Amino acid sequence: MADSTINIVIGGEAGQGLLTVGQILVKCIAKSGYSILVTQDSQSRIRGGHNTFTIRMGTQKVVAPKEAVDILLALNKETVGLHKSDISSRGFIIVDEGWGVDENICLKVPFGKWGADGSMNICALGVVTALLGLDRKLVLETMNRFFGSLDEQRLQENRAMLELAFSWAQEQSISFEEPTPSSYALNHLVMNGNDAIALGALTSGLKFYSFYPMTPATPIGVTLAGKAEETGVIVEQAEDEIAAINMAIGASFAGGPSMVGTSGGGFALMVEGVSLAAMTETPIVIVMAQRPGPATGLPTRTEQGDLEFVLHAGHGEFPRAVFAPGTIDECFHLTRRAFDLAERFQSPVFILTDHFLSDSFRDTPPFDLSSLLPVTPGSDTEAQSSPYRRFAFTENGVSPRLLPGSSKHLVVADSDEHTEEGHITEDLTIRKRMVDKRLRKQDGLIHEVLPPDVQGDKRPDLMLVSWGSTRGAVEEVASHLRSEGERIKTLHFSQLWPLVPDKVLDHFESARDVVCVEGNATGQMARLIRRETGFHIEKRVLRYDGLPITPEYILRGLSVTGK
Amino acid sequence: MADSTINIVIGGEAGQGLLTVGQILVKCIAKSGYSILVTQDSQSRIRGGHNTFTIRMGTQKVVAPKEAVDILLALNKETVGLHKSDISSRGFIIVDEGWGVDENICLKVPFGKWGADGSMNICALGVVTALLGLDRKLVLETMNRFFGSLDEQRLQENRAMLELAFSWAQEQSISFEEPTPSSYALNHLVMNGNDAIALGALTSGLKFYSFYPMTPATPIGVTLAGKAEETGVIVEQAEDEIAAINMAIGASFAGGPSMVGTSGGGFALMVEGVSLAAMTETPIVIVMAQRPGPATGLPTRTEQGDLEFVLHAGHGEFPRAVFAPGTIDECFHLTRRAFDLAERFQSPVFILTDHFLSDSFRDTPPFDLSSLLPVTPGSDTEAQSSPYRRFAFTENGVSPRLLPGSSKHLVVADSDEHTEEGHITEDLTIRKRMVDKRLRKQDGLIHEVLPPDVQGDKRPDLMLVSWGSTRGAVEEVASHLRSEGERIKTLHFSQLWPLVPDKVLDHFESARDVVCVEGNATGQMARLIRRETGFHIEKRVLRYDGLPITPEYILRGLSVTGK
Amino acid sequence: MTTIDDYGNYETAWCPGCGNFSILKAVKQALADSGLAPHQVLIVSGIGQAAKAPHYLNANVFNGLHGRSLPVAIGAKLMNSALTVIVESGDGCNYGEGGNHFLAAIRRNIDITMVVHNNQVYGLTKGQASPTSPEGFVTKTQPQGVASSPFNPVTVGVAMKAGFVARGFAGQVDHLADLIRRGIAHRGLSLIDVLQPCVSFNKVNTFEWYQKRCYPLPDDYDVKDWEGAMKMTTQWEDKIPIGVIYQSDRKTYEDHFPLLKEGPLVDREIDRAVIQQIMEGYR
Amino acid sequence: MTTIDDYGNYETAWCPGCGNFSILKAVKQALADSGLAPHQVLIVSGIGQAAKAPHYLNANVFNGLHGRSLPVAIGAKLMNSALTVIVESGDGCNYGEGGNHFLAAIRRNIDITMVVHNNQVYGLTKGQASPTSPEGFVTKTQPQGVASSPFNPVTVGVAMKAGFVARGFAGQVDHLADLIRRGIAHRGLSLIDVLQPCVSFNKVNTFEWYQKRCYPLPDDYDVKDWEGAMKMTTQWEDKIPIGVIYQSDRKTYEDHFPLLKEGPLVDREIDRAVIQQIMEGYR
Ligand SMILES: Cc1ncc(C[n+]2csc(CCOP(=O)(O)OP(=O)(O)O)c2C)c(N)n1
Ligand SMILES: Cc1ncc(C[n+]2csc(CCOP(=O)(O)OP(=O)(O)O)c2C)c(N)n1
Ligand code: SF4
Ligand code: SF4
Ligand SMILES: [Mg+2]
Ligand SMILES: [Mg+2]
Repeated sequence: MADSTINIVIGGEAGQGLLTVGQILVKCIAKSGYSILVTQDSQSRIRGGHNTFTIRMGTQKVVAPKEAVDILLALNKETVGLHKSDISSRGFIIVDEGWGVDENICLKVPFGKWGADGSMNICALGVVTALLGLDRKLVLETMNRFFGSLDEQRLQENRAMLELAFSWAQEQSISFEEPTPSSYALNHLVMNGNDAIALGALTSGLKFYSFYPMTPATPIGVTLAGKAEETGVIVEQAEDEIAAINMAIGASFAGGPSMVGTSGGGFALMVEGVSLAAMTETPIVIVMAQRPGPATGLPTRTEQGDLEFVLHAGHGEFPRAVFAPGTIDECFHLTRRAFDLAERFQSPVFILTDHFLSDSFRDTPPFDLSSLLPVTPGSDTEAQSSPYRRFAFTENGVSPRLLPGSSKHLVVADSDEHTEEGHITEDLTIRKRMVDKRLRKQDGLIHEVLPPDVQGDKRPDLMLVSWGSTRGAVEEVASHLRSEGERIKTLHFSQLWPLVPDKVLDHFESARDVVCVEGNATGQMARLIRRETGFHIEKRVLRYDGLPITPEYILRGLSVTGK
Repeated sequence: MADSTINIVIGGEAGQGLLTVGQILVKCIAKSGYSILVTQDSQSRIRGGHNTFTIRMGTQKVVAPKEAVDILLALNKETVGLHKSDISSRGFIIVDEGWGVDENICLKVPFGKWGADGSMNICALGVVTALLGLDRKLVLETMNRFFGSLDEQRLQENRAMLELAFSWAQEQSISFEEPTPSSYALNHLVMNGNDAIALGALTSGLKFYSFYPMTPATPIGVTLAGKAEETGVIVEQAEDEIAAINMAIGASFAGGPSMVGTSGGGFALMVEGVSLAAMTETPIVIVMAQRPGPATGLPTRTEQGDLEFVLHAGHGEFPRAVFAPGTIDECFHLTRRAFDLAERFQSPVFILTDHFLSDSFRDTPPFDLSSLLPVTPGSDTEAQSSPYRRFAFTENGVSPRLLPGSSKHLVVADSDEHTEEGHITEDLTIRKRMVDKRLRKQDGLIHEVLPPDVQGDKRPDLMLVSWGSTRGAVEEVASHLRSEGERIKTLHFSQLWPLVPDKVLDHFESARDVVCVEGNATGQMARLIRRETGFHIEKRVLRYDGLPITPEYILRGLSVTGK
Repeated sequence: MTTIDDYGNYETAWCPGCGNFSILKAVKQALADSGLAPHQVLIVSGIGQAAKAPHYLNANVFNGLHGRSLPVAIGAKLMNSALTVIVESGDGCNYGEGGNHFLAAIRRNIDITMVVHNNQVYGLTKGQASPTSPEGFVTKTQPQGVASSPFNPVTVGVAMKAGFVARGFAGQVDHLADLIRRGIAHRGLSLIDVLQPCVSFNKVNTFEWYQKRCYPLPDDYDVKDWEGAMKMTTQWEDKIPIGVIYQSDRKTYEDHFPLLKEGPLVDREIDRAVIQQIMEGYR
Repeated sequence: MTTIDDYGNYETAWCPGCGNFSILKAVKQALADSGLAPHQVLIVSGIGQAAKAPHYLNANVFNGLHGRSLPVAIGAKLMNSALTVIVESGDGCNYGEGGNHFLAAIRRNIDITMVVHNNQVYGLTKGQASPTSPEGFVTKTQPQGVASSPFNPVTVGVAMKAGFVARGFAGQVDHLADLIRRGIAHRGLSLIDVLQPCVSFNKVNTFEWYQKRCYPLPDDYDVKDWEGAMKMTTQWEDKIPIGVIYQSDRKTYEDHFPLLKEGPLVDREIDRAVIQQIMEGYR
C-alpha cells in the first residue's frame, strides 16, 4: 500500500520514557500542521520488556495505523532486531553508535558522547524532530510546556540536550526527504479516546465518576481526578466494581449525571448493577473499554470481543443503548449523546471502546463548547401533583423523575417489581404493565438511533461492514481499492443497539459481496446483523491476537476470503 | 378445554401449612396410581399474604398445569373470593362452616367443632382424600412417613384428626364423582425439578456444591446439604455468589465434580467466574433457575427471561453448552449430561430452569441407577510425559487435564493468556493459537448436541416452537388442537446451545404457520433461532406476568396472534 | 415540628411478633426526634425482610440490591449532602453479601447512619445461616451446624476505629430510638447494630434470650477509650452490652474535599470556562 | 529432602529492586524448610504484580481472578486436604477486591496460608491507592491524597481472632521465611502480611522507611494474649513490630466435618447404594 504518510516507531523497555518522548513528539508534529495517529503496544509490566509507541503522520487526515516502518527510533538494541524487518524501502533506524549495530540503514547517534544516559529519550526527540524538518523553537516550546512542572534546572538540562541532538542531526547527510509541509492540523487538539470521553462527559455535566482501576479504562479516571476539584466532579475509586456502579446509581438517583468506566472483567461484576439501573430507571453511562479475554486475558492489548456480552448483560429484559465510537470526534460526541439518552430514557447507556482507541492519540479539530449544553437531570418539580408517582404509566414509558430532597414529594425507587409510586408489589397485573412501560422506552431509543455511516458506490462489488475502532482502517482500505478501480461501499456502525433493520437491509442487498471486519474470533456483529435483519454475512476478516486491525491486515484478509 | 383431570387448589396464608398438606396430598394421590403435577404460587413473605399449592391429577400422565379449578380447598376465607371465579362446572369449594360463606358449591366443614385450629390443614387433608376416594390406610401411612420425625404424641393427634375428617367427608352427599382408578403412577417417584437436578448431580459424582441462598435455586442446596455427610459431598454456603463460583472452580480444579446454583441476580455476580472457568478450562455445572427480573423483580414467581443473558455471560469468547429441561426426567438426565460435557470439554455448562419447574412436584418413573456411571475427573496420569503441558495444543482442542497433587507433574492454570504449560504469556502467536484451541472445543459440543424434540405432522398448519419448562403446556395444546382436526407440529428445545441450523431449518420451512411460545416479553428464543438459522418467527405467544404458561394461556394467545 | 405520625403507619409483610416492628418504630421516632421532615431523609436498603422497612414509612427511598445499600447511599450522600442518609438492612445484606462495602464504608467515614437489623439469620430466604449466626447454629443448609465463627460487627467496627459504633436491642425501643438519633447527629459513619428476634427462623436467639442478656452500658463507661471498647465488644455469651460502645471524632470523608464543603454538589452549576480551559490543554 | 533449588529460578516481569524478589525467595525457602516437594504444593493467586509470583517457582498453580484467590484456594483445599495450599497475592487483591473473602476466610479458619505482598499500592495498574495506602497518600487517581483511613489487616485479623496472624518484612528474608514456614505448620488459616517496598509507585513506604521502623517482637511477647495483641497491632508510625502477633488453636473448619477427616475427598469413591436409598426416599 503505497502512501505518503510517515510511520515512526519508538521502541524500548517499559520505564525508558517512551511515553514521554512519544507524547512530546506527537505534539510537535501536530503543531507543525501534520495529522497524526498513535498506536501504543505495551506489555503488562512496569519495567523492562518491550513496548512501542508508533506515530503515523501525514499531510492529510490519518485515519488508521500502518505496519511498514519509515523511522525506527530504537531506545534499546533489542528493538532493532524486533522491527528491522518492517522497515520500508525509504525507512531507516536511529540507534546508539555504541551498540555496534550495523545495518546500512542505520543513523548512529553518539548518545554516549553526550552523556545522555538519563535523557536519551530527549536526545532522540531532538534527532527525530530535526530529521522531520520541524521548527527548533516549536519543539523547544512544546517540550517546555510538557515538562512545565519540573524545576528550572532539569528544564535547562533537557533543553541543552535537545539543542545538541537537534543540531547534530541537522548536519547529518541522510537520504530521508522531509515530508512536504502541511497546515492540516494546525491548532488541532491532540487527545486519545479516553481523553475525549472524559471531556465529552464533562461538557455533559458529569458530576460523579466511580471506578475500580482496570486497563484500558483507568486513564479516564486519572484525567477526571486531575480536574475533579476545578470542575466540581466527584471521582471515587471504589473498593470494587460492584461498589463503583452502585455508587454511580446512587449519585445519579440523587441528581448527578454519573458514569463508570471499566473493562471486561470489571464489567462482569457490574452486570447486576446494570439490571438495577434499568429496574429503578436510573440514568447511567457505562464506558466498557474492551481488551482480550476470556478472564484476565491480555490486559494491555486490544480486542472487540465483548459486543454480545454488553448487549445482553443483566438479568431480566430492559431497554439500553450501545455506542461504539470509531474516532476521537465520536468518542466526544457519542459520550455526550450517551448522557443525553441515559437521562431522557432513564436507562443504562454503554460506550463500547477498546484498548487501541482508548490510548490512540490523534489530532482533532477543537470542539465548539459554547453550543454544547449539559443535561438537566430530573423532571420539573412544579409539574407534579400529589401523590407523586415516580413510575407513573405513560405513553412513551418515561415517567417524571424527581430528585430526592428537591421538593416535598417523596421519591421511592425499588429493585423489586413496584407500583407507580415505586413501592414493592406482587400484583401481577401491575407487573405486566410495568414491563410494558419499561420496554416502551425502547421505541423512543429506536426513534433516535444513529444510522450506520455509509460511504461509496451504490451497487458495489464489495461492501465492508465494520463497527467501533476499526472505522479508519476500513475507510483506508476502501479508498485504496477504489484507487485500484473497484467499486466499494463501507457500512460502519457507531451505534450498535438498537439496530434498526430498515436502515441497513437495502445496503446489504445492494452489494455483490459483503465482508464483515471485526476484532474478535467469532464475528459477533455479523451474528447480530443476521438476528436483526436476516442478512447472513458469510465472509469475515477477523483479528484476535491482541493487535489493532490495520489496512494491510484487512487487505491480506480479503485476499484470503477470496473476495 | 374439556379434560378428565382434576385440579385441586389449596389456598391460604404463608405459614398455614399449605406446603405440608400439599406435599402429603400429592404423595397420597400418586401412591394411589394417579399422575400429578404441582404448581406453587407464593408471595415473597414468610407469614400471611396469599399462597396456593395446586395439584392437577389424572389417570394418564399430566404434563402441564391447568387453570380451571375442580376442588378449591380454602384454608382461609380470602381464598374463596380470590378463586371462586375459576371454579369449573363440576367444581366445588371446601370451606370452614364458621366463615359464613354461602356459595351453593360449598362443602362446609366443621373445622371449628373439631377444635382443629392448629391442625386445620390435616383435617382438610382428610376431607379431600376421602372425597377423592383414596384408601384411608394409604393416607394414614403416607402422613406418618411424612411426619416421621415428630414425637409419637403429635403423630397420634394428627392421625386422630385425619380419621375424624376422613369419616365425616365420606358421609357427605356431594355431587363429585370420584376419579376412575388408575395404576399409572404406582411406585413412581414424586419430586420437583430441583430434587431431580440434585439427584442427577449425585449420580454424576458431584463432590462440591457451593451457593449463596437465592430463590428458586436454594432448595437444591437444602437437599444436598441434607445428604452431604452420607454421600460425601461438600455443600458450602458462600459469603457471596462470587465466592460460590470461585470455590466451585477451585474444587473442580482439584478434581471434584462441582456445581453451583443460583438465580438471575446471583448469576450476574458469577459472570466473571464463568469466564475464568472457560479460560482455565475448568469443568463446572451452573444451575441458573430463572425468576422475573430485572433486578430483584418478583423473587417467588417464574419467567424465561434470561436465555440471552446466560448465552452471552462472560467477557471474551469461549465455548459453552446450555440445557433447558422441560420435565423431571430431563432435569435428572440433562444434569447428568451437563456433568459429562463439562468434564469432557473442560467448559462451563448451564442448566437453565425456572421457578415453575424448580418446585413443581411431579410423578416420574424411578431411574435405573445401576446403569448410570459418574464422571471420572481428569486425564490419565501415566499417559503424560514431562514436561507436562496442561494446555497442550490438540486437534479437538481438549488438552490432558491432570489433577494437582495426583502425580509429580505440576498443574498450572492461569486466567491470563498462557502457554501450553499454563504460564502467563504475552506471545501473540500463542494467544491466537490458544483462542483457536479453546474454540475448537465448540465443534465437539456441536457434535454431541441434542436435537430439538419434534412431534406431529410432517407438513403442519401450525408448528409450535418452545423451550424449557413450557414443554408440557405446548404438548397438551398440540394434542388438543389435533383432536379438533388441525395438523400440528411441535418443536421443543431442551438444549439451547449450541444450536445447529441443519437440525431444524427444514422443520421451520415445512410449516404453514410458526408460533414461538416463551415465558418472556421479547421472544428471546425466536431471536436466537433467526440468528442461527435465518428463519424469522414473527408470531409469538409470550408471558411475563410471573405465572407459568398454561395450555389455556397458549390457546388464548393463538387466537390473538390470529393463527 | 415533626412527630412520629408524619412518618406514617403502613401494613407490613412481616411475621407477627417479628423484631422488625419495633426497629421500624424506633427509626421513625429517631427521625422525628431529629426534627427531620420525611422529604429531608433518604433511606437506602438492600434486599431481605429488614430491607422492606423503608416501604413502611414516609421518606425518600432507594431499595436496591441485596448487599449493596452502602455504595448507593454513599453515592447519594456525596451528590446531595443536604440529605440525611440512612442505610437500613439486614445482617446478611450488610455483613454477608455486602461485607466488602462495610469495610470500605468504615474507612471512608462518610456521614451516613447504618441501622442493621441483625436477626443472626437469613429471614426472607427462609432461615439459612447469616454471618452473625452462632457457631453450631443448625439450619436446613447447615444441618451439622454453622462451622464458621460468627462475625461480630461491633468488634470489627471498633477495631477499625469507626466514628460511631453502637449496639441496640429491638426489645428496648426508646433506648434504640435514642441510639439512632445520636447516630444521625454524629458526623461520619455511624453503625447501629440492632439485635432483632426472628420468630420464624431463629429459635436460639429469641426475644427472651436477648432480654436476659442485654444491659445498658454504665454511665461512667468511656466511649473514647478504644482498648476498653475492644474488650467490651467481646462480651456476649451471658451479658450483652447495649448502647454507644465507641465514638471518635475522626476526620470525615467530606472533610478531605473542599468541593464538598460548598453545599450540595447536585445544586452546583457547571462552569463552561473551566472546561474550555481543560480542552485548550490538549493543544 | 527438598532444597530451595527444587523450587527453581525463573526470570520475572518485576522491576529491578522490587520487594517481590525477596518475598519469592522467602516462600521458596519456607516450602523447602517445610520438607514439601513442589507437587505437594498448590499456590493460588489473583491478579497483580504479587500474583505473578507463583509463575516464578515450581508448584501446582492456579492464578485466578483479581481478588478471588481465597475462594479458589478454599475449594481446592476442601477437595484435596493432602495439598498444602498457599494464597499469594497483593494487598489490593486480598484486602480490596477480595475484602469480603478475607473476612469469610478468617471466620472459616480452613488450613490455608495467606502470604500477602503488601506494598500499600496497586502496582500492576500503575500506582493507584490500595486499601492499605496511608491517609493522604497522593497518586494520579487520588491527587488530593487518600481520604480513607488505611485498612490494617493485622488489626482486623486479630480482632476476629484469626488462628495465626503475622507481619513480615521483605527486607528480612530469613525472618520472613520462618514466619511463612510457621504459618504453613499452623493448622487453620494463617495470615502473613508482608511489608513490601514498591520502588516504582510507593515513594513513601520505601525500603529505608520500613527498615527504620521494623523490629522483631521480643521473645517474651505472648502470642496468645488477645488484648496485648490488639494493642500491638496499632503500632505503626514510628515502630512496626514484625513476627507472629497472635496465635490461637481455634477449631478449624475441617474439624466440624467428619467427612473431611477421612482423607482427601477427591479420592473418595461414590456410593451407589446410598444414592439409591436417597432416590427411594422420593416414593
Ligand atoms: C445477589 C443476590 N443474592 C441472593 C439474593 C437472595 N436473598 C434475598 S434476601 C437474602 C438474605 C436476607 O438476609 P438478611 O440480609 O439478614 O435480611 P433478613 O431477611 O434476615 O431481614 C438473600 C440471600 C438476592 N436477592 N440477591
Ligand atoms: C475484576 C478486576 N478488576 C480490576 C482489575 C485490574 N487490576 C489488575 S491488578 C490490580 C491491582 C493490583 O494491586 P495489588 O493486588 O496490590 O497487587 P500489586 O500489583 O500491587 O502487587 C487491578 C486493579 C482486574 N484484573 N480485574
Ligand atoms: S422471617 Fe423472621 S425476620 Fe422475617 S419477618 Fe418473619 S420473623 Fe421477621
Ligand atoms: S511496580 Fe512496584 S510492585 Fe510492581 S514490580 Fe515494580 S516495584 Fe514491584
Ligand atoms: Mg437477617
Ligand atoms: Mg499492592
